[in-house]
Amino acid sequence: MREIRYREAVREAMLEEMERDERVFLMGEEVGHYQGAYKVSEGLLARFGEKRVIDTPIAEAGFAGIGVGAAMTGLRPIIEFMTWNFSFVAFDQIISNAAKASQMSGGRVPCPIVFRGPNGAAKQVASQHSHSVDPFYTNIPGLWVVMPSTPRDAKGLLKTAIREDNPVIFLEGETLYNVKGEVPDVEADEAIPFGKARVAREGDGCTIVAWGAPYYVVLDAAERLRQEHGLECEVVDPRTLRPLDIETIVESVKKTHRCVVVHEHWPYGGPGAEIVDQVQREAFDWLDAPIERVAALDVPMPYASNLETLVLPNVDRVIEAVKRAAYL
Amino acid sequence: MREIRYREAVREAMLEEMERDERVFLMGEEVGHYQGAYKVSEGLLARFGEKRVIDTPIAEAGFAGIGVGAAMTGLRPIIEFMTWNFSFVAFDQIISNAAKASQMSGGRVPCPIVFRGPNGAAKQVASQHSHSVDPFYTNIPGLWVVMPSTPRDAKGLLKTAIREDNPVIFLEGETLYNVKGEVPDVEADEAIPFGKARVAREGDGCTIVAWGAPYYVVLDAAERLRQEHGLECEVVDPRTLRPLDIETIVESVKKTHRCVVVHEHWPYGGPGAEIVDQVQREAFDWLDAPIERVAALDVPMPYASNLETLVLPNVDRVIEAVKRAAYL
Amino acid sequence: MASGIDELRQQYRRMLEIRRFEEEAARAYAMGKIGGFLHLYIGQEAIAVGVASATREGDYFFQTYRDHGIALALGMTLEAGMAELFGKDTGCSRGLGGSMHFFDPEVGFYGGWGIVGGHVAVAAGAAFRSKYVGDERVTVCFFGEGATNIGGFHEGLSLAGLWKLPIVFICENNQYAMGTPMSRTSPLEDLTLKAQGYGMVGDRFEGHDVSVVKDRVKTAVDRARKGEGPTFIEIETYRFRGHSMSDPAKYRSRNELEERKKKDPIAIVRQRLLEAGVKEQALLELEGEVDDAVAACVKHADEAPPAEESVMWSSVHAPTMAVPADRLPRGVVRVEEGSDA
Amino acid sequence: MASGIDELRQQYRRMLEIRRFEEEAARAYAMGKIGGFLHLYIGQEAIAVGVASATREGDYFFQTYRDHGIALALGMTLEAGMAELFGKDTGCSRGLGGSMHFFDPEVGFYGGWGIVGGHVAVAAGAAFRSKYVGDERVTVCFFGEGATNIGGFHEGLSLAGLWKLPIVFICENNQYAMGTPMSRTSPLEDLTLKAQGYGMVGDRFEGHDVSVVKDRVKTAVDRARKGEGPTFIEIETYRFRGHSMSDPAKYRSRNELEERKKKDPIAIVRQRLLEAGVKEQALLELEGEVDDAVAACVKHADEAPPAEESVMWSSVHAPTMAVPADRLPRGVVRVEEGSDA
Ligand SMILES: Cc1ncc(C[n+]2csc(CCOP(=O)(O)OP(=O)(O)O)c2C)c(N)n1
Ligand SMILES: Cc1ncc(C[n+]2csc(CCOP(=O)(O)OP(=O)(O)O)c2C)c(N)n1
Ligand SMILES: [Mg+2]
Ligand SMILES: [Mg+2]
Repeated sequence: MREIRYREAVREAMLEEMERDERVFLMGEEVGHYQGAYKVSEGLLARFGEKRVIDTPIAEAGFAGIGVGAAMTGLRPIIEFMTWNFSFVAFDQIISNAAKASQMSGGRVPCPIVFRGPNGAAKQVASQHSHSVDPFYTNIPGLWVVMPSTPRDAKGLLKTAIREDNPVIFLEGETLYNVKGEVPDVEADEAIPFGKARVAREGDGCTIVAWGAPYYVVLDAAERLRQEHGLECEVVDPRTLRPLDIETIVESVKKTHRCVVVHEHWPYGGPGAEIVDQVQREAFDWLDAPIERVAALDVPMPYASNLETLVLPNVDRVIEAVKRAAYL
Repeated sequence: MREIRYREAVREAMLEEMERDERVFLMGEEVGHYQGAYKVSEGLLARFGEKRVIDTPIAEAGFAGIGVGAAMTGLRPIIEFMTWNFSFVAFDQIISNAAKASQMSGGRVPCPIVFRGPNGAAKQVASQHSHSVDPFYTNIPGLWVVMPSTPRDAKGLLKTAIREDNPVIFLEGETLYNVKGEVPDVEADEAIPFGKARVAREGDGCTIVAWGAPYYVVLDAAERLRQEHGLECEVVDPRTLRPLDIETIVESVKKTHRCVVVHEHWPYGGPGAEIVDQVQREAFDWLDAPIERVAALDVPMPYASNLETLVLPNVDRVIEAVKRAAYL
Repeated sequence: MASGIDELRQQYRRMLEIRRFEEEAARAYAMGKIGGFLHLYIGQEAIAVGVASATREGDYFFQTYRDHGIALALGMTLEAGMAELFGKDTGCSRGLGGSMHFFDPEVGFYGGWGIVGGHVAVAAGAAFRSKYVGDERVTVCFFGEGATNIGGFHEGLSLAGLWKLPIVFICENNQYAMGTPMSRTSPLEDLTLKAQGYGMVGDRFEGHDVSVVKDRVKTAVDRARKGEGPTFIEIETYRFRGHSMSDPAKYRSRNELEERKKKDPIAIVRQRLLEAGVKEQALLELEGEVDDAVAACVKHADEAPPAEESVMWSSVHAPTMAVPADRLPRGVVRVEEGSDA
Repeated sequence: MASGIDELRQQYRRMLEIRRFEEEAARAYAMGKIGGFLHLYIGQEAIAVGVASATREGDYFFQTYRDHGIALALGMTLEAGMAELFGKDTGCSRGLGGSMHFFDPEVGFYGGWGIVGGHVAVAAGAAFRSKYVGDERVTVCFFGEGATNIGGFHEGLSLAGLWKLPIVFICENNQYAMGTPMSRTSPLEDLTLKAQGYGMVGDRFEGHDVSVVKDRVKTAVDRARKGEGPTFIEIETYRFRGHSMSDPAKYRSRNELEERKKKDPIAIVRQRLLEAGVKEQALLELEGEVDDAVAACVKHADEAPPAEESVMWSSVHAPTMAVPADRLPRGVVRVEEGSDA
């Protein structure tokens, strides 16, 4: 296997799927001539031309809607939001149109579309540009919601997303684009199925569920917990938040008897709370301690670096939560 | 005390607060000449004139934004969404502007605004018009989210909302407008504080948390559970979902050792899951059974009446859930 | 489409079908057989039928919640329409959509949308597809005059104008948005003043004469088909009923309504047929056939099986054809030029 | 504002302050003292300062993320600005807003907004307030040419045009939206063609001459103040730097940039001062003062205490004055005409 960056993994998935299926196109702000605000679409314009790599005006609701209409009539759009913060002006297109087209037509008009872009806080981009949108989109039936943490997952899940006949919300980690990791060769054409969590680290001391940027915080915390407390944590990455592979999480909790959920989105509700809800029900008799959560602090993201650091989940907070869960 | 309808309670709150404070105005589609799509603002135009009761074009993001700007510069707008379904085209105004103005200005520019309107399914209005928006707005720090179940709460909480110096999401039950209930006389000027749940029915058999239309389903179910199973349920209505009075809920659970959360919003995440999350942590050692949830089924709302009935929480589903929780 | 008198007769039949269909729907609503919102098109039929006459098979159509007229004009069956209103499994959206969400891709009808302005860009997306695959399909997107202030309208028209998409935007200006006359929502009287702001051609005319509608719309459709870009058309019209069944329409005078009813598009076309020499008797026969057909569709709707729970579940997500790579043929899927994609 | 040569000298000082402030900010960014996005206004200074000259105390101003220029032009202190960029407690938004979210209500500056089009209706809301309380404040709302396709722009202008709000919309057309020239995002060259679609007056001119900006904007401001409604102004300009610090601006040629720099608004006003008889020496002195002031603000920012955690928490919700009824004076709060509300 090769080592490539998360950014390249996303790009490869688009490139391969666009080669495989002419109905697939990429549309968004600065995706073409500028090569993507985060350089994720580098080279795609040169490869596929302006017909299939389409720079748009700043009109998210408009081009999201164009995507929905194109999908309903047989194309397979990939709609890039420069960041997911900008999806809020297109929120209605996603919830009222993309998510509903298939069902409200009695199944007659499917809507195979991928909305993708970076999610979560970057570095000091302040309150309007630091949203984790997972809680909004996971609530909505009719959508799949994917958030890959590693390059391999990014590529394999995006390929599946593009082949899906339904709207997919594909959340990339804004701070993960430079992460390197092993990814199978192009020939392998790996498409990772939705609804299968990945156990990133095995252990019997405590289950930690995490995705996105906090996934790496958790891996560090798990290592420190082993070194400093001899506690072996099992780290589960759901990979797709909807459908959610609760079985794998519950299985792990039945082994460890403890569970901590770590995520970047705000604490109230969202997949963080949903996982707790399901685990307490499915693994009630196995739980030795309340399930803990580590989230962004419950404030709009401040600009100042010292405060941003406080707001985001960090290793210390994860360790504390695990210690509470494990009665350490 | 008098008996009035929920609709009139909302109207009275607006009327009294508009009389009390000239900075308060009402703006929205059909709120004036048409007297409100649900007749909630009946008579207000005649009483206050076109200056303060303002019919708008269909431009939710526009008039929500006008409200935000007016609030930032000293007025106290009440912005009506004809239904909360239409808030999705104004989602960005609420999350990026209203919720952030105070904090991102370092506290220099508060934003005292109320967004209100009917929430949840009506009767057969199908998928685009049947949303329960609680999960979206409760996630967002900077907002308060209120959903009154009774006329008295509707009036008292709306008065507090209008006096609040911060953005308030005020969710009225679309099917509750005709509900009658006791409301204190006008002279009492009752303003119900945020963050205080109401225990609607006492009991020691099982705690049921519910708000909005399902609140009444739960009251019926509780009665049947008493009659059919001799189980006395304690029904807690949070009244404000953000801030959430978790103390009152936890106290109840510590007494009953069982908990069921019933809500109309879709199952994934939201206040439903959030309440479970907090209760399992705060009352872990008191819980004798997993916490159950009853929600709308996880589908866009179908039009056909037979299916809509299936989708919405009903008495039977509540009773089943309580029986599971109470090992009956 | 047939030409001359034959075409007119066909148009008359279609308009009448729509009118009678909706009259029956209103009756069924009063009887509780139809629920939710029901927005009638009565008074505006010349537009739907004129547009259907100006377009051809394969074209795409998008409408608001006031969608019975265009769906039937395009040839959707009365049965599929009425069964949908009754929430039945044989409905055009299998009872899941209801009045606001008619869908019938077989006649090119892509809904039936409930959020004001929400479908405008979606329609532009269908037009985008035509350009992408290089076929000659044209898209027609309808909306009310009340929709012209909302962002969705602006973004849809902006993108269509920029990319010269093959689409015709038809603003059915029926004077009111729910209870609000346009004078309270726009400083303009002529909405086509907006067209040049989108780099688009504008056209504006009255919509009670089906032949006029056909001709004027055809010009725009031809322009779109030739790749010369979109047109923004404002058609003046009037709805004879309230906004929806719950609206008594007190905001307008009896007089105004009576005045407008003098331009009933159905009466106009009937008169023209008579003047062209069609016999009263022939028209009565045609009208009887329409009555029978509408009665039959009500009967069908009454007797059809209710919407199915299994469909409610299975239609949330389309059954995907995307399967993991190891089970996929590695071939490349190609879009045929001009194909259905 | 002073008139004639004095005014010009003041304008020069302001423009230079803005320029030097941002040059220092760019330097501090490179040193890691400033983070996140930093969008420089360099090249566009004549607009902010011209607008400030055309308005008066009490007026309201709303800008995008490219907001340093107007905030400083209105008289916000260099210290408050630089400390904000450094994320310090003495910053104009107490370090919580950063470059994109400057706020200083004391000089009428209401942000500093990051979502394209998102602040347009918010600005209209401030203008709505003026109309509501009946005072004569005018609101000025800035945005880029890239914002004219988005729904927020449309809805803000639609409502302002309909209600004749006292507001001036200023589109700073600096030719690019990030890397995209307007030719790829609009079929129009003249954006004021959109004005009539909103029932609004349009105006369009080049923005490198601060005096021209002042005069033309003043006409629109006066119109608004007299209750004659809003104006849509397009001002042609150019940004000399990339979109933000991370943008090398490869999408334009060196030549184009050099050509545009010949119209540097600061050089132009300096030249005019010299021509009007101001001594080179006097200008050098003024420039030295500006340098010192900017150096001082950097020093201040460096030394100021960091943003406070307590403010991060306490500012999420304003401390409400709404308390339960029993603890409230029952009197009615009245809005004084023309008051601060
Ligand atoms: C975004 C949004 N806001 C409000 C509504 C409620 N609503 C439904 S129809 C309507 C009036 C629309 O009027 P117009 O566009 O003129 O179309 P008409 O009904 O006259 O055909 C309104 C306000 C909605 N469906 N969507
Ligand atoms: C809704 C939204 N979409 C995308 C962005 C990302 N973005 C920030 S600035 C910008 C370009 C804006 O260009 P223009 O309006 O011309 O203003 P300028 O930066 O040139 O001053 C874009 C696309 C955003 N902030 N908001
Ligand atoms: Mg209308
Ligand atoms: Mg620009």
